[in-house]
Amino acid sequence: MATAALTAERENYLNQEYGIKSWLLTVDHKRIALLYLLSITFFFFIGGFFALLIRLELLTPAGDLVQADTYNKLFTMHGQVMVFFFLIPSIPAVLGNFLVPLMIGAKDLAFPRINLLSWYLYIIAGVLMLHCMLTGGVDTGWTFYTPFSTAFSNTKVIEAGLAIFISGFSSILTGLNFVVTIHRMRAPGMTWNRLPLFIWAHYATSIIQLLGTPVIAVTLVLVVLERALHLGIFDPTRGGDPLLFQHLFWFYSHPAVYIMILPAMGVVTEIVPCFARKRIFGYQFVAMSSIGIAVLGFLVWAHHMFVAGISLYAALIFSALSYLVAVPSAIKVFNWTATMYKGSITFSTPMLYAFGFVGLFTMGGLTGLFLAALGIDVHVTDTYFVIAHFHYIMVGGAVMGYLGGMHFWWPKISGRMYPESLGRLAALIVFLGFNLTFFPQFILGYLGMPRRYWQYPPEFQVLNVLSTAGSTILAVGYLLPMVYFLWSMRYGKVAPDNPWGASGLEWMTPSPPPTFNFDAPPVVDWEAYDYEHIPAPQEARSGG
Amino acid sequence: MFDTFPLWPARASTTAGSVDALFIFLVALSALVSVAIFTMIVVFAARYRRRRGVVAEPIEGSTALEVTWSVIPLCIFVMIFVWGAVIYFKERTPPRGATEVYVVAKQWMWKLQHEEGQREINELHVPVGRDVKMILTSQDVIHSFFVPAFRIKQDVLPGRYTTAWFHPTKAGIYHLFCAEYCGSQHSGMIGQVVVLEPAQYQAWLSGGGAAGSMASNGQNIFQQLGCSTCHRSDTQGRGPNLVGLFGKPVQLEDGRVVTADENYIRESILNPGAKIVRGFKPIMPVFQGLVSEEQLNLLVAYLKSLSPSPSGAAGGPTVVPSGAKPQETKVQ
Amino acid sequence: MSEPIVSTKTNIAVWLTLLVLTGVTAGVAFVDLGPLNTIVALVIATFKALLVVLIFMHVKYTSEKLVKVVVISAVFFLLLLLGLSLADYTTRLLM
Amino acid sequence: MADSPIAVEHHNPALKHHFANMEQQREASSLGMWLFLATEIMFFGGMFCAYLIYRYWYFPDFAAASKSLDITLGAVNTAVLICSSLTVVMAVRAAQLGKRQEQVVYLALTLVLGLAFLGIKGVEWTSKFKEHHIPGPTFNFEGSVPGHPDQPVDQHHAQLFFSLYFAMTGMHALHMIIGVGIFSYLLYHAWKGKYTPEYHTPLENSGLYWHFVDIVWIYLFPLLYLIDRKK
Ligand code: HEA
Ligand code: HEA
Ligand code: HEC
Ligand code: CUA
Ligand SMILES: [Cu+2]
Repeated sequence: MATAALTAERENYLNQEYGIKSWLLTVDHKRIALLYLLSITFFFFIGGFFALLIRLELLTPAGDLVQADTYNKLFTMHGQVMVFFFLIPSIPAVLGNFLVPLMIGAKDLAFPRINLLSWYLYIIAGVLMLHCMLTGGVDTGWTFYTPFSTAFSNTKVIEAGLAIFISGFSSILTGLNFVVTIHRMRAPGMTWNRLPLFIWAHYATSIIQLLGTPVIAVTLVLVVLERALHLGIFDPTRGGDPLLFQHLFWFYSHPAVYIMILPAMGVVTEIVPCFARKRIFGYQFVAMSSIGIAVLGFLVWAHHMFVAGISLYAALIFSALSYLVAVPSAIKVFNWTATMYKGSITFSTPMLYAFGFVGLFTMGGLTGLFLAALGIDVHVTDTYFVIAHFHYIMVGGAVMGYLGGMHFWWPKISGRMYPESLGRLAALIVFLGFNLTFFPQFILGYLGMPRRYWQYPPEFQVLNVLSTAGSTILAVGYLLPMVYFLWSMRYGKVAPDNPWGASGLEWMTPSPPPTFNFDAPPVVDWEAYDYEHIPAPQEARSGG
Repeated sequence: MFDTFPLWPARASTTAGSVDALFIFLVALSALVSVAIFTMIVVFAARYRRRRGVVAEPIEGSTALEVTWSVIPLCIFVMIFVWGAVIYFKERTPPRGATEVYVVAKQWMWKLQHEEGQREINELHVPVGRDVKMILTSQDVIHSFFVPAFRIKQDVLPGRYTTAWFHPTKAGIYHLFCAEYCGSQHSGMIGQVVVLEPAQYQAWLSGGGAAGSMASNGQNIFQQLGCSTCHRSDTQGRGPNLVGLFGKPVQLEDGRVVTADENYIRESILNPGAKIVRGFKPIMPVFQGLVSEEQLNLLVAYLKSLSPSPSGAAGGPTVVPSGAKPQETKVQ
Repeated sequence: MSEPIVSTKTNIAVWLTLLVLTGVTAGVAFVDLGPLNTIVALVIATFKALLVVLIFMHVKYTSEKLVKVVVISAVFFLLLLLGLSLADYTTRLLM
Repeated sequence: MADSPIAVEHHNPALKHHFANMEQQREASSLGMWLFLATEIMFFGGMFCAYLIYRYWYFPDFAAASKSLDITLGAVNTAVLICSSLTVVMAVRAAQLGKRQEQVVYLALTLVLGLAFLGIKGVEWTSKFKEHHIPGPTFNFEGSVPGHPDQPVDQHHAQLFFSLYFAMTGMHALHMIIGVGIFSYLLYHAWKGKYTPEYHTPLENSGLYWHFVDIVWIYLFPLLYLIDRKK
């Protein structure tokens, strides 16, 4: 029996101590990662639940399932929960937390207690958000546009604003911890050019978290103050400019989309070489493109405001700059593709997710180019075209990347294998369900269906029905991994230390790793993605 | 196409054609790029799938390739940018002499008034083949004026004017949506744009009970509010002569020069202290709170009518015959 | 340990300079320099800030380049925020 | 403890398990502090952005409102903060040299100066309150635009100035209050002799924080108090 093996198990971070306290007061980055895993999964399903209600309401043109006000709260809280409580913390706080020290050969993050603090901040923010939802919710859209949010909405704007403010600090602290750790805690021999690209991606992400998040924090403070005290800062009737809010909001929230996508790109950059058994093509270009995206990402924010009433000249500048940031993304896509050339490829679950990521991210990114084109954006902004664009990147891209990473590192995290065939099935369901849900929305958008619409003209119904149908398939695809991951924790095959024959220090520790990761600090004298010298695993033979 | 299952929006303005052209180009380009990438992935995946005894070939990378696949996309991007910018530039610069429609948005309805005086709610009648410029403002939150068939959209902001224009090419009834989230009934803030053949439009115009053009109504308000006591058409008034003001540069007391556009006039009325005209004392009272958005629009329309407009017939009456004090409306 | 110890003399000198510059800032505000007033005030403030950063905060002495990079990039991103926002505000009336 | 040789390094009780040595630990926390300050720059940056834009739009009204601030109190407060920066520097120096007494004295001075700053700020705010310069329903600003005696100040624009004034000085004061808390903690531990030439990272990092708050004020003073004093 599988459990018999457990008793003989080595000491590791999971079984070293038991009891609630040993988890809630832990400073071990791996345990904190699991705390995050639980919490973000919870919020993902809440956000997903809202999404399903949205889709059900949109099944018919009339507003029939829920009230208009309820609908407005649904998409607002769907967006806020998914963005601030799921996707932004997802890969960094779970996989990043778990892997950054392991990958660079450190015993822990530089500031373990701050790491725990950042989880607690997240939880405080999350509880506040839940409280806000349960006591009436908020209906401003996730973007909090003024003066609606400051002077007109009569929902719990202040509470939601504070929740996001606090979660912002959680995000800042995670980023700060990563940057310091990556700079200061690398094992001897782990030079910048030997870092796994996952680390580079997290480094870039952290830069954005550090420099962008404070701006949304202060902006939300101003919104809260304005709402409570009527300062006039965003209020046109008192001389303020509502567009100023939009500038400040997007100064963070555009770079924030790269907080969401860069880590997923990092995951894919680990998966593709492993299952092609090759060094990544163009290591330095991939590394630098992460930094490039992070920096250039700060230059484009007003592309969300092309019809908002900004000056014509500013619009031209921001449109042009938006195209710059697409170049490093292109570099990544081409390098992933080139890595497969003359490889030795297997189609394990993580690789399937990686394929899905590359395909869907490319489509999402290409439609970003449509939006950045001024003339087109005027027509499609605030329509379902935008909704489809960002779900392609955030759900098709980032969530796929996250799931791929979860499968890839699950053996390391849990010490168990997940059922491979179910894994592949789920990946396929997610891919199909996803496209059915969101592809019709591109057409809807170009036809002119505005977003945040509770009811819509009847000619849009067919496409909406398709979309709703897709979302139920998607739900199955997301529930499945959750079920079999849980199942595998007890019944899964015991995982070897390096089931994929992957490169990287994390695979040189036992599965699951011991509390202090490495007995002796490792000394690195090999290059990253050294697949020439790592034997491929026998059992993971091609699933063809 | 199919009324129940359309795949392409109606194309009913001059802008629509140019937007569609770029859109189709982008769809084709994206299809090309994604098909190329997906084919490569699929071919590599099949061709290089794991086989016994065959190991992957170590390849480090290639700077030449990297440069190629950065520079070529960049060139394409620049092209898309320029193309998109050209369209946008046209969308944002209303042609001279366009018929003007003033739009006031509020939660959750559209109030429109034609230069000629007709008022409409959630409905806009326009003739085929004429440039129509909209001057938009909101009474409360941000809304957005969106007509998919024309491919135009413009946010409507409280506290200032934004403008948009279109040139309808096909008679028909088209959706008017509010595209910026504005509260409970955001999705109910819809209406229609009715594009009529010129003859029908004339019939509609004469059928509607317009009580005088906007400019003449504006002139009445100009009298009622006492503006005319200071602003006279000679140089005797305590305030500047407003005849011919619109569209001209104005020298300000603090040295700046601004163009007298709609927003300037709006600000000058609501908040005269913000920009003082050179050579005048800041004695003009603040009208913020004393005039409604609609009255403000009338005043703006009136002041604009005092400037020679190149539009001729379409521009509406420049000389307003009605009302008292003929000397006030004397225009060169 | 590599960390620098700054002499008391330097510290006092910096302190005095800062105090004097505060006086100068306040004084110069009463002199009419036209639009230059703002610029002078900001230049002095920046000079004072530099003194504090370089000497009080030891950035001048640290062998660590990284700290300098952090400071410079933070200021750079701040200027991006201010500059690109103003790019909108200063050109709105041109239309 | 005061004369600990280098060999003690490995047993230094302040060394956390996951660091290899004190040097690494010190460098990590110093970098951490600098990164935190970078986030602080952006945090204040959001407000500076709002300030700059409205100042550009409503310059005359901002100038008038700025004139109503007490330049003497502002300048004195700037000086107070600069002095406190000096005492912080000297406290760190005392720790580097292992002089406990001096450390305590300088830290205490810092606290006094910090509290003095807050006190003066309090006086200023109180008078603003009395003058009805607090944004809200009772706000009322009388006066005319500098250089244009018969142009009255726009109430809304003046109120915007004071909104930003209170937001910025308020946020700055909040940082000062936190700083005072931190320095009380430091004072206590310095008293206990915790900070030695080998280990005084908390003192050093708190010093960085204090200087940063000082720098913010160095900008706030001319921007808020000295917009246009010449007329
Ligand atoms: C993870 C999230 C994420 C990511 C990575 C992106 C990436 C991009 N986004 Fe997206 N975007 C969002 C999330 C994201 N976006 C969200 C949430 C919104 C809406 C917010 C709201 O209003 O609620 C939004 C909205 C949005 C808008 C505003 C739309 C509107 O409201 O009017 C614009 C406009 O420019 C835009 C552009 C782009 C561009 C140019 C990229 C680029 O970075 C994409 C670059 C990638 C590629 C281009 C693909 C790969 C490249 C190649 C394969 C090269 C070959 C190609 C050629 C040669 C043509 N996005
Ligand atoms: C990371 C971000 C993220 C993610 C993952 C998603 C995921 C999904 N989103 Fe969301 N979405 C946003 C971010 C995201 N979205 C944002 C930012 C907005 C804009 C909000 C705004 O306008 O302000 C938006 C808006 C938005 C809209 C537009 C609403 C409108 O404008 O009127 C729609 C409509 O179809 C939609 C659908 C979906 C669907 C079907 C999914 C699916 O992928 C979800 C799939 C997941 C599940 C289905 C969960 C499965 C769980 C169960 C089945 C269990 C049930 C649970 C319980 C009983 C507790 N989203
Ligand atoms: C008490 C006298 C007075 C009254 C009443 C008055 N104005 Fe004025 N107005 C002035 C003066 C003086 C100026 C120039 C100084 C300034 O810019 O404020 C001016 C400026 C203007 C300007 C800008 C003119 C330019 O040349 O740039 C406009 C437009 C204007 N007024 C419209 C109106 C309207 C509309 C009304 C009535 C609703 C009105 N005014 C009522 C005195 C007055
Ligand atoms: Cu009005 Cu939406
Ligand atoms: Cu963006």
